[in-house]
Amino acid sequence: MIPPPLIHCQALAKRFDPAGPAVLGPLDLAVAPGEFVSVLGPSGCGKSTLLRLISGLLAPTSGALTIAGRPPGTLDDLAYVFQDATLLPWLRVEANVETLLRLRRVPATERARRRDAALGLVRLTEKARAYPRQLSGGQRMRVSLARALALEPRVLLLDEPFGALDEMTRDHLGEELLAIRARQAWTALFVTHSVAEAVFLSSRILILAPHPGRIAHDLAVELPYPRNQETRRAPDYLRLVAEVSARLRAVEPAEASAA
Amino acid sequence: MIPPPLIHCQALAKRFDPAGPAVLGPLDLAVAPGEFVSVLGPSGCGKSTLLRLISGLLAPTSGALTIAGRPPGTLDDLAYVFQDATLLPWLRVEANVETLLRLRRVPATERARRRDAALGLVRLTEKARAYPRQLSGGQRMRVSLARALALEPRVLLLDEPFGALDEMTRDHLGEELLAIRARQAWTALFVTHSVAEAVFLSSRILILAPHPGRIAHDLAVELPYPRNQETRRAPDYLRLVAEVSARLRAVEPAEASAA
Amino acid sequence: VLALAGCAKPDPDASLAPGAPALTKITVQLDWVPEPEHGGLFQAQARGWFREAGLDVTLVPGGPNALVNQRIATGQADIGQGESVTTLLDVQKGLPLLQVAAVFQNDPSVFLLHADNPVRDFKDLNGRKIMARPAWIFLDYLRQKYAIDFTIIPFNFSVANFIADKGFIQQGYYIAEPFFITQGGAPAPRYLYAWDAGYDSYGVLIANRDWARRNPAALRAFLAAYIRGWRDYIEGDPAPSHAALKAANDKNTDAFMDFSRAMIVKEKLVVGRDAPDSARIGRLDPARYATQLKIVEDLKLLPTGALKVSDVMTTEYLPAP
Amino acid sequence: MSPRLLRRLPPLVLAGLFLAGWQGLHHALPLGRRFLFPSLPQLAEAFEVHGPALLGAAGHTALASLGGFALAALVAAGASLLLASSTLVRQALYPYLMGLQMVPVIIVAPILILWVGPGAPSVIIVTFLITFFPLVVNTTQGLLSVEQAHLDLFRMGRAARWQELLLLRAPAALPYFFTGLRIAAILAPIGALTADYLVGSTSGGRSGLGITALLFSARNEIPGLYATAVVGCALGFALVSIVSGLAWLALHRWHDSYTPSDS
Amino acid sequence: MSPRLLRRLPPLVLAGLFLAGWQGLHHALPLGRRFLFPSLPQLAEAFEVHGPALLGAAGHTALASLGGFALAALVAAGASLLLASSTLVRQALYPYLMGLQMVPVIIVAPILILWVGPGAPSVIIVTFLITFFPLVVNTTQGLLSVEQAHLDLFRMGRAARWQELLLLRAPAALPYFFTGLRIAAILAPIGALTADYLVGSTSGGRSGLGITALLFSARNEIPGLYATAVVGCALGFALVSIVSGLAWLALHRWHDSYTPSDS
Ligand SMILES: Nc1ncnc2c1ncn2[C@@H]1O[C@H](COP(=O)(O)OP(=O)(O)OP(=O)(O)O)[C@@H](O)[C@H]1O
Ligand SMILES: Nc1ncnc2c1ncn2[C@@H]1O[C@H](COP(=O)(O)OP(=O)(O)OP(=O)(O)O)[C@@H](O)[C@H]1O
Ligand SMILES: [Mg+2]
Ligand SMILES: [Mg+2]
Repeated sequence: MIPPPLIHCQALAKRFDPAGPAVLGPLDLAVAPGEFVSVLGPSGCGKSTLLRLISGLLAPTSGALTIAGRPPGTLDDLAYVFQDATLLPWLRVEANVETLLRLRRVPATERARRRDAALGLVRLTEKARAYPRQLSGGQRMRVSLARALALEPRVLLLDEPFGALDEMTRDHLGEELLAIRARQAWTALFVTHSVAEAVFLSSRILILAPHPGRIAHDLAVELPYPRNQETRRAPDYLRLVAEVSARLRAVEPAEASAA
Repeated sequence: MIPPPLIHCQALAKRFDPAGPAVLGPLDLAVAPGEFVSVLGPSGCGKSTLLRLISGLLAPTSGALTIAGRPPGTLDDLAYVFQDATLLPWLRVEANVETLLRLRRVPATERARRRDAALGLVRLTEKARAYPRQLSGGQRMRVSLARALALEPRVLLLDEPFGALDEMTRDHLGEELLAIRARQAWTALFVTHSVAEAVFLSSRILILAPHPGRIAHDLAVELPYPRNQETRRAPDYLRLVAEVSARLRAVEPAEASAA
Repeated sequence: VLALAGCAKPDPDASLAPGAPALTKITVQLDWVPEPEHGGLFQAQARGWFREAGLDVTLVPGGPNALVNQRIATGQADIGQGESVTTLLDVQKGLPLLQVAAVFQNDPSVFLLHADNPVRDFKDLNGRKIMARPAWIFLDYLRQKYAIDFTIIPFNFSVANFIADKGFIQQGYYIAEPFFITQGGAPAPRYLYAWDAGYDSYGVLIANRDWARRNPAALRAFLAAYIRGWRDYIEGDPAPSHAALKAANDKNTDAFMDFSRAMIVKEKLVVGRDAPDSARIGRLDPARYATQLKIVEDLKLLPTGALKVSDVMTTEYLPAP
Repeated sequence: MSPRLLRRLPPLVLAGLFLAGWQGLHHALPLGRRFLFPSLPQLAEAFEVHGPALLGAAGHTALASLGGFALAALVAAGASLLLASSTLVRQALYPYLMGLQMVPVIIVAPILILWVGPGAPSVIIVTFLITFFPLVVNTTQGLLSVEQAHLDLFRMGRAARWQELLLLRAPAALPYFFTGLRIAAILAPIGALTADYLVGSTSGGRSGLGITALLFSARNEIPGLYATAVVGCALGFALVSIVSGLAWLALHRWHDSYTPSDS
Repeated sequence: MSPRLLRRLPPLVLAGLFLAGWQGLHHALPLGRRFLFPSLPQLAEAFEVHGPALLGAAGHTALASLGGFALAALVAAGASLLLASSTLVRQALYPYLMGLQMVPVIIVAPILILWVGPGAPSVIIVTFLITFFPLVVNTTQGLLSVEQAHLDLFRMGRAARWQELLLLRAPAALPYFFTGLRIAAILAPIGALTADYLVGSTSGGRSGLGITALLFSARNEIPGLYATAVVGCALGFALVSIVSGLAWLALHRWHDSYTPSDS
């Protein structure tokens, strides 16, 4: 029996300017529970827009969209790591990490436990008492990631969470993400510009084409979990990276047509 | 005759908290005119701090620093692409790109010419009339890059300008950067997390180690200019990428020691 | 007079003696901060004559917003000091007010001018700038009677402009302002008296009509003591009143109080300019009220025939002459 | 019911409740105090009787409000730019500006009457004094609240001090400036009204709302007094609407307080 | 010279110039008008003569300012949270709040005097009315000026409306709130002084600076009048210092208006 899709878009479309062209869609997508879907595509093609639609922060212009059978924006167990860190400047790092838990009214001790775990994970324990403006760009993004992970969500939307990070930290966090996923079994939509990262982490890769944003390719990544340093050297992995790279390059860049 | 260094740091050090540990240095660095120096290092190691010191936005705690023989912050021909886009939200994209030119009191027609050229380069001509909040994350970073390039500076500081961009746009912009450099002959300090990019673009690579930020490795990249798609397949290039990767990985991650 | 002397030092505990009848409480609202214009009240109070009459009188200081008539109408004061013509309008508005005794036979509000001011009489005011209370009905009266107009600057309780500006004309209580004017270095001003224009209003005591009807004896006793206070203040030793005034308002200097009292006496404000003796203290003349009613009717401030003299004043609580 | 109508409903209901409450309050008062709080019909009658006079007075006060307001906006903008230009200037000058606001009009009034003369110019000056300060405080705070990242951009671009002020701080301060303008717009008519009875003048029955109010008050014409207040409020609302319109024009494209719910 | 002394210098120089200018202005006036602008020695003498009386009056006005100010801060914070909680509430209630500010004190004064009675409570109420509105406008604008990205975060976290208000909008509005407080702090003493003049008690020893000023004015005690104003200003400065201190405590760690030049 096929489980009902957790994220289900039917002819989903978004246009910001009622008179202008559609920015996204119409687009059909079904994500099953437990999938780890990477989203690749040129800058400005609509990746963030898709995530914002799914999170319920944007209303679709047309089409249908359900998360776990419910309308978007009604699911408690969803966390979204925005493309920008969006930390609250008046809170210390530790309080920032707790923000979402506080909204869920998680008791203080439990909150502290999860906060410490998440901060340890992103290796920022020693910055717990710092204010956001005392952090480097990469540190800020990691706090943002910790904030989402502390929620232990069922659906995780990640918008280039590792964009500002060095390769080692990236790899470390990728592996941590997979480890947590093995324990917590969430479903993830992961926007990234790194093909290698996409292949390494995900069970499925979507390549979006621009004008309007639409799914150009929908590829399954058949590499076995758990993945580790071995995986990065596996021929299947390397083949997939090359294939995805090629397909991504075949998709025209967002503004090139107009330039 | 060796030309005098354009950027010259001697025992340069920075600490934010007078009681705390130094964040950067003491560090010695001499960059000759025309060099394209990539800076690599784990998140939070002090790359942005180094660039801010050189730009004159931060005052060093100790040590000496001169740019073209003058104190930092006194050079007109310096442009800095910040880690965040920092566009002015009340200006349209076109006006944002012109901002630095306007500060230099470049006449309107010349401003328009340079603005259009820079926007074309980053492939955002069609977004000229948009406001920053109508742009995607990658588009914003490209506007920020266009703003710096429109200045046609002598010294260019770039803090992860391509972090939010897809591979194709990255490669395109990298090549454009090299092309402009061939025409305009500036000196660049380029922070990136992509080893391949660093090797492809630069004539020299600095690898910073954290706690405090210091130069762990200083490598010359002896690949000939102009570089192009051929370069990316050259064995020297691949060897260098591997070597730099390995050295970078040998540098401990910024917060790992404390976590 | 001998009897008065004996009472100069009242026994404060007299009223507390067991079996003594409880004192009737009366609240009197003043129109301004305590000054010699309230000399009679304070003299009677200081001499203990209210208490002697079985009254426990509280004198409530006024100020720029004394709201005398409103406070009487709403029962927050039983009696108040005010001006007679304005009060007519308030009665017509339905405020339960009754004028029961005179304070001043002529309201001391006059125009103050510098001695060398070319304005000699009311007609000359045409086109001038005058600082006065815009609501002063006398202004409407002048405009109508002499067919003139002038610019009014709202009165701000200050004589600074008068001192500084030789051409300045302003309303003032001529028993007070001239003192501050001369003290400020300017020569003594000249006056244009409202009554010379035929506008003859009283400074009056106003009572709450319903309260008066319910407490005729107390009101009579009060007025008797009050008149006695005025007479003593202008004919006898003002020291008790002045001491009380100073206690109630520390800005009262001896020089000012002496000046103000002297003016009250010299201008026969309390006894009446044409009176041979002090018999007219407190007296109200119904005939003058008829004139006042006619004035406001002619000014269309009051519908003709809306009020009779007996609606606004009475002499029934005054002691027999 | 259309959603638009539905959105219009609560204010209408509230307005109805307000009027009913007003009328109820009048009748709830003991008879002897009812005169203090006129009923709606009394108010309507006052408008009928005093309508033309009120209109004329409103004209005077409207001009004075606008004059004082415009003057305050201009001077405050200039003063704020000066104050924001350096910490030194700010530390040195701010106390005097505060002092300016704190001088009681009772001191200013005789001086104005003597030097400027009673009437419109003096009223405008007092209105200016009353509305000026909230604008300065707000605008200065706005000019100082620029994002550090943007300041860094301008420092990097080696902007002259005046460029930083005019090209960066000034636009960034607009939300604060308009907040100040909104306060000033509300203070202006009430300030002009107060100024009118301190340093205004009346002749030939022509005066501003302040002296009109003073007259009504002194003659116990309470409904007329309330009608005067209503006219004053109407002026305030008109001014606020203009300011809100300007704020919308200046801010809606970029400021987050105007973000449409869907973007 | 130490840089610190150097920074102290201009305000000191300016203060010197100010005092010299004051004295100069006094002497520049024609003799007959010089009394309108007392010299510094005259002012000093007024302080000596009226010192105790002024101190007592200042005590009353200080209490009223503080009372009105504190009340305004509390009520404004609550009202702003209410106003910011929904567009509907805001559209419905804002006009009434504006109306509240725009009702001339000349109307409020008789009502207060007759219901509350002249004296401290009435003075506090009028002070409240005068200081309340700038606070509400500022705080509400602050609550509405939250960054869209932060709102998105809270919406994503499915924050309840009250959580969004208290955990996001309230802290984000602090810079605006403190700007409002600064305005209110300056308005409070002058408001209390005005209020005292309108609805204060005139009983000897129970009056505040307003009645004191009125009496000085009526008695042409111009140096005393100026001394009263100076005392009022001093109260204002004291209140503003307190507010600035609080603002620093609440904001300096994170708000860009407090960023040290070096970071
Ligand atoms: N204003 C500040 N106050 C205190 N500490 C700071 C401040 N700014 C930066 N730091 C600290 O200095 C260190 C270096 O920061 P910097 O921004 O230079 O890192 P970076 O190398 O650019 O990192 P990233 O790759 O994440 O951008 C970090 O640990 C950071 O926490
Ligand atoms: N509020 C808006 N109003 C108008 N256009 C918008 C708005 N937000 C986004 N867009 C446009 O929609 C397109 C898709 O934007 P989106 O942020 O989804 O891109 P993206 O795929 O996430 O790009 P990036 O990789 O650069 O983050 C872009 O061309 C952008 O200019
Ligand atoms: Mg995006
Ligand atoms: Mg950095």
